[in-house]
Amino acid sequence: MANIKDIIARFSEKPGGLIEAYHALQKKYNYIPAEAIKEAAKIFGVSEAQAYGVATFYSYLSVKPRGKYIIRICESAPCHIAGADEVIKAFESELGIKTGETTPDGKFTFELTECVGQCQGSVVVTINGRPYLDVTPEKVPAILAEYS
Amino acid sequence: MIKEMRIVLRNADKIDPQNISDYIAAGGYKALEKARNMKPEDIISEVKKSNLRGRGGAGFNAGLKWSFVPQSETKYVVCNLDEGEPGTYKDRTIVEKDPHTLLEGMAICGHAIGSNKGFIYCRGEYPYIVEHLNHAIAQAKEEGVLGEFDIEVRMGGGAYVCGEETALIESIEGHRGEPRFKPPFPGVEGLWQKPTVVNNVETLANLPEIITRGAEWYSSIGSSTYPGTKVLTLSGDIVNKICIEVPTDTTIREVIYEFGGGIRGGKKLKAVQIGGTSGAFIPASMIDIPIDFDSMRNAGFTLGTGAVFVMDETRDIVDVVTRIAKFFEHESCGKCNPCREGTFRCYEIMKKINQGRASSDDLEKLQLLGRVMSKACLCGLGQAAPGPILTTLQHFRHEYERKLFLS
Amino acid sequence: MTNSIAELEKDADCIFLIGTNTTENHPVIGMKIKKNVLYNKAKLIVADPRNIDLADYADVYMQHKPGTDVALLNGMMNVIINENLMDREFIENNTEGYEEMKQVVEKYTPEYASQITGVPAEDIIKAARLYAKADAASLCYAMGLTQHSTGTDNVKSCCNLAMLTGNIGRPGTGVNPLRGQNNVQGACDMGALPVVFTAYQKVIDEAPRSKFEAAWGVKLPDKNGLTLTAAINKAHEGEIKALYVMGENPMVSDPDLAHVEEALQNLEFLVVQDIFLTETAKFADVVLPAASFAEKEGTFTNTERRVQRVRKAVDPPGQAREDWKIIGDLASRMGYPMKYSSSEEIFEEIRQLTPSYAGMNYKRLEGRGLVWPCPAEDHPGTPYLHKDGKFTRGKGLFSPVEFIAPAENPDEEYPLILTTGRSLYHYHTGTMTRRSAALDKHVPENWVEISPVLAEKLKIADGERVKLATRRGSIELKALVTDGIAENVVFTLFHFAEAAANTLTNADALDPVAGIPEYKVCAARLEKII
Amino acid sequence: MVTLTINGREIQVPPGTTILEACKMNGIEIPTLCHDEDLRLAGSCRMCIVEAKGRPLLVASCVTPAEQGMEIETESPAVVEARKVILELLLARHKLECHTCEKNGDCRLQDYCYKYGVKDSRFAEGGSPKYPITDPNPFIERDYEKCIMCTRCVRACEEITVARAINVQGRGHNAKIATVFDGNLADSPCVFCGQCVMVCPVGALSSKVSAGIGRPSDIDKRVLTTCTYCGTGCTLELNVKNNRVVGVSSNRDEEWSPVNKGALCVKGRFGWDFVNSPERLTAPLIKDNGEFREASWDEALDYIAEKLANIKTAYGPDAFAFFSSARATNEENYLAQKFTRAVMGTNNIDHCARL
Repeated sequence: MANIKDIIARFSEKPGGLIEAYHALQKKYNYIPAEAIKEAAKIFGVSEAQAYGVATFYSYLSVKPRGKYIIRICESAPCHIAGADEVIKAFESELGIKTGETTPDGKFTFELTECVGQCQGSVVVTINGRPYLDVTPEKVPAILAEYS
Repeated sequence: MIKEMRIVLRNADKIDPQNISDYIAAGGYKALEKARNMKPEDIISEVKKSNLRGRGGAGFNAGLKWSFVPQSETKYVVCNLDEGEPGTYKDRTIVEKDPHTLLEGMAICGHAIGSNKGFIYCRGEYPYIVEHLNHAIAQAKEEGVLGEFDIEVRMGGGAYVCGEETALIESIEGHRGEPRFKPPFPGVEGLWQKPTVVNNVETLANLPEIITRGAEWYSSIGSSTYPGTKVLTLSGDIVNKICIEVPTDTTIREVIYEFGGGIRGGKKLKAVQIGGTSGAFIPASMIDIPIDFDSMRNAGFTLGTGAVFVMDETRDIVDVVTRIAKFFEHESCGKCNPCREGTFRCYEIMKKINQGRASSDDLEKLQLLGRVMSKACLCGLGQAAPGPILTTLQHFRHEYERKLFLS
Repeated sequence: MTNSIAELEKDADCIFLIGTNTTENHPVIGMKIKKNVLYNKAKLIVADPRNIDLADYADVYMQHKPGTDVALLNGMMNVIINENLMDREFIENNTEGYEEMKQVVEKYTPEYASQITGVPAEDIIKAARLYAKADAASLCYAMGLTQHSTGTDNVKSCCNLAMLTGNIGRPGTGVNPLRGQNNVQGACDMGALPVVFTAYQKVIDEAPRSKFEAAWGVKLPDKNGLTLTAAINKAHEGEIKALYVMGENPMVSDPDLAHVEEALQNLEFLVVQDIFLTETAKFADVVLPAASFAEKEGTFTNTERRVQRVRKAVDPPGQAREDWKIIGDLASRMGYPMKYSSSEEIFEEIRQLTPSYAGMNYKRLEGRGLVWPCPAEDHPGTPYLHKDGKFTRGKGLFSPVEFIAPAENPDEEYPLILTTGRSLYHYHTGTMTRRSAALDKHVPENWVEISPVLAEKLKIADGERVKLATRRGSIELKALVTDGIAENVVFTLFHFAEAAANTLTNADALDPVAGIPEYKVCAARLEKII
Repeated sequence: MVTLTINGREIQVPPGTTILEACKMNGIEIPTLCHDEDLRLAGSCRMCIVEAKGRPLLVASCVTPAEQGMEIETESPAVVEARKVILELLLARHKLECHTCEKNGDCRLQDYCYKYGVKDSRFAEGGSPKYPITDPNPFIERDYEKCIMCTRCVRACEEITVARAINVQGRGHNAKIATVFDGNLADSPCVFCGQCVMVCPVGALSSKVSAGIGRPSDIDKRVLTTCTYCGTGCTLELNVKNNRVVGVSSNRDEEWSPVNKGALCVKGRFGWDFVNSPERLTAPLIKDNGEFREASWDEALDYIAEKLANIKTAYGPDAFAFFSSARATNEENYLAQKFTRAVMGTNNIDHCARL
């Protein structure tokens, strides 16, 4: 808790720094813990309901615990026609989970995302923000192996 | 062979973007110095004269936009780097390859409107760009080139709608990224209710060269009503998936076949979607239009962000549009009724058509819904969301009809 | 209130709340204060032994020891005088007695006040500066300030502070008691007090008395009567033989209930007129069924002195009757005809005898009502009093007030300070709210609030049933462990007859002037139930 | 003054007037769902859209200032088409159980569907989000399957009550009104004032205390009166059906609700049913041998008159005391002191001012 408070307090002087604080929290916890929402509301002088409303608005913010590595696959139109569906299936079968789920060991969370702005290399996958380009089903095991 | 013309990307791949001295050695920050010796109103009139028009999609004269900013103790310059349109990666490329051009452009804008605080709103998908920019800002501060002008980078959280300027402002303020109604426009009442100029990366990155070389030079490039260059990003079934900068009188055909190297696998072009995922689907027969704002609009299309998404003859238009409908369903902020419910129902009906469960009534419903959304939604997202549906219903109706009652 | 409620929402740029848990006890006023603080950036100072909801919104929150209000207020005035933040012009032109007051306040340095109150000196200084520097500072208080053996002194100190800084007689300023009951203002205005007729015309003064004698056609008593608490004592002693209780429930609301019960038992004759068979009614010889507010016409006067209409919506149940009809009937049977055909007719009589209501009639009261004083039919009413610093007596009088400790202080046997109050979800003795299904379901029982430190010390868990005892008696109730209260203070509600806080409170400690009981401080002990 | 044309009529309004206000001033009705005069503007329901000549988009009249020379059509084919589609879209997610709905007959969605002849939604096939009713609080029913996301409740909670208990959770079609972590109101800063119920234009929020006994549309009358609880003096309306109080609503006009402008607290809005309590006293009671028995008024009052007269004679007037009440009216308090002074001859009258 002290830690959560410290992280949020770093942004307390920044007007509107709530979202920045959430990013910083996610960097450490991979999600925004419940007590962090309450603490952030207090520090930024907004209601808890509002702090929660903000946290649930943005796709990249999560109020539910997630894995250590967040794998996101783009399925916007350019990646879609480049075969995103097949890559999704490959990840699902490698990880043994569906999109939106976290592996039982808490290591990976697999999410769908919209365009991440790397359309020169569709299909695009990001793992904790790091992009992988021109991903094909065949490349999936090797990508995951980097995190084993 | 036509060539690129690089204004905003003039330093790309020529300098080390991590090193401010490279930028300075290439003549960087001279324009800012020049601007500082000009009266703010002279800068505004120069930019107005250059006819630089917003590169984010709205195409509004940048100088004119600045001239509406009223007197106020506090004003802000906000750079929109929330490049969320699928198929678009131009702003990332500009910043990745030459961050200081943007910083310099922002400082020029700041001087022109009398603001000493700028924000760059960078989309959450680009965390590395945030670091890259912070590095550049730190260097610029160390060099003292920005003077009193302070720039802060804020990162978005994964919301396409935050590309809309008022939603972006809400997000910087730490709120849900829901668009505001206009008026008041941000120029009058923006960030924290203060006058705020919101410009796209590409718009701001044009400024140093405009100040250096003058409005006359700039306005003579490309199309007469939308002069200068446009940075385009090529994606989809195209040989070269690259980022290019070309004069605005370049045609779509030239972009695809000269720069893009044509369609992959020697296939034929079926359609090209320009301007991002809300853009129109342009059939192969109509690609001789120049990529300037007005020519596109006159043909019933939009230039948007300059994404060029190419689909070959084998692509299933209905399937792609269904995917696009899902995008809008996912990205609608939910504030206004026609968008929140409309994007959801559009996707429902598109799915139904795509799965062969639909009848011609459903096409009528789509048409009606699209027509209302494009007129009644609160912000550009909802107004533009039915664009792909309406244009494909117009130009590719047969593909829809082929899928009716197939099951 | 000297000023109006609406001013708290917009005109006041500093609000000082002392002894009022406004959001629970005057919720709609609390909303307005919150709005002003949150959206208009008005400054907020809160002084309360409990960390009430509004303390979270305060620029300065002072958790003073119960019963140390005078020391706190004197401390603030000391700062204001020493830092030269007072309104010299106002003091000069509109007040008297400044020097005498100043002399007393001199020794209440922030450090000295801090010793007594337990509030850090720097907070007292900060609060003093905020209040004094504001353009328009409003001071609000409620029973947290008045229900002390020094209640009158506490109020005088508030007046001193307001006059010292010229915060009176303008919009957004004033000394504003937030009155706890819908028509407590009206009951006072109407002379339901032992010393005055309507509009505070003294019964011992010849002129008003003869006016009323002429109007009512009888000779009237010329000495002051007994206050409610004194009357209970006199009943206890056997001097009061008959008591008529209309819509009151002393068996829950009065201090030291064992004492009240003995007093009621001691009466020869007790009439209770109410809408329910209250705890008090059970002791009655005759119980009369009355109409509720929904079943009658009339007027209420709210805390800002606004007289507003009460309108009949439904018929009273069974044979129940409006209070005015019952009293009228009884008076007539006792040989004094009171034949009123409507409440309006009574109101017409009232305005003849009540200068501050003289300009009102039912027609004028439609809509917005009227705020007294309203001396004539063309008078618009008076939203705030003492305009331009003009006081009823001419000049405002500073009262030198010394701090006097509460009557009963913690000792070895009873080491805690017990203070009492209300919940948002209940009202007074619970006669109405405990019979409102939703309210009673939401808050069905009493609790005692204790600090985590005390809980730890006594090994009491949150929610555990405990025994709360004072020299008067004890009750069993649930413990609620909360950060919002000081270590040696406990708080409980007085709505619940089955765990009645007033079994515990002290009936011997009354304010010498107002006769108000010291509900807010007595010595108590908390025990685990084994 | 700004001159504009609305539906062919030339109209003058002060600068800064919105088109909606201009219409209202001139008796032109515009449907609105999210608009509330006391709350900050949202501009989000889009029901109030009108056509402004020369503008490609329909403009939301509630947030668009009237401009010189504007030509407005409020019921043009494009406007009507858009409103109908919006209503259909809302109907598609709105649980249609009007027959048991507390707001039946007092529902904006119903009114506008009626007005525009929207019987059914063509967009409902895809289903709608399911939000079971689970909040156990005894005051406010929260049925989000009826919610149309106008956010008036959120704004009322923030701006009138300043409890700030609720906000919008999630986004897009999944957006929903929620407390922090979408929990129960009792676990939030909610103070159950019911301002949210007051502003809800549909049946998403309603009073559990009035449920099943008196919906707004079939009550006989609303009687404006002053609250019986604390000293604030809020105005409220007692809803009466068959000579029974069945609910409380509020009048939001400052001219009629000067203190609270319709705002109430939990006691005022939800604490009225004591009036109907079976425990109410309905007949005079006289204690005989320690037991109460019912008596007639004549018997009871004569008995009291006799006893009081005897005590006065035996012990003098000061052996009597009267406790009056801060719950009684001014008129009653006046009579109480008059009775005490003029009939009993003592000043021993007081009430609970100090308690």
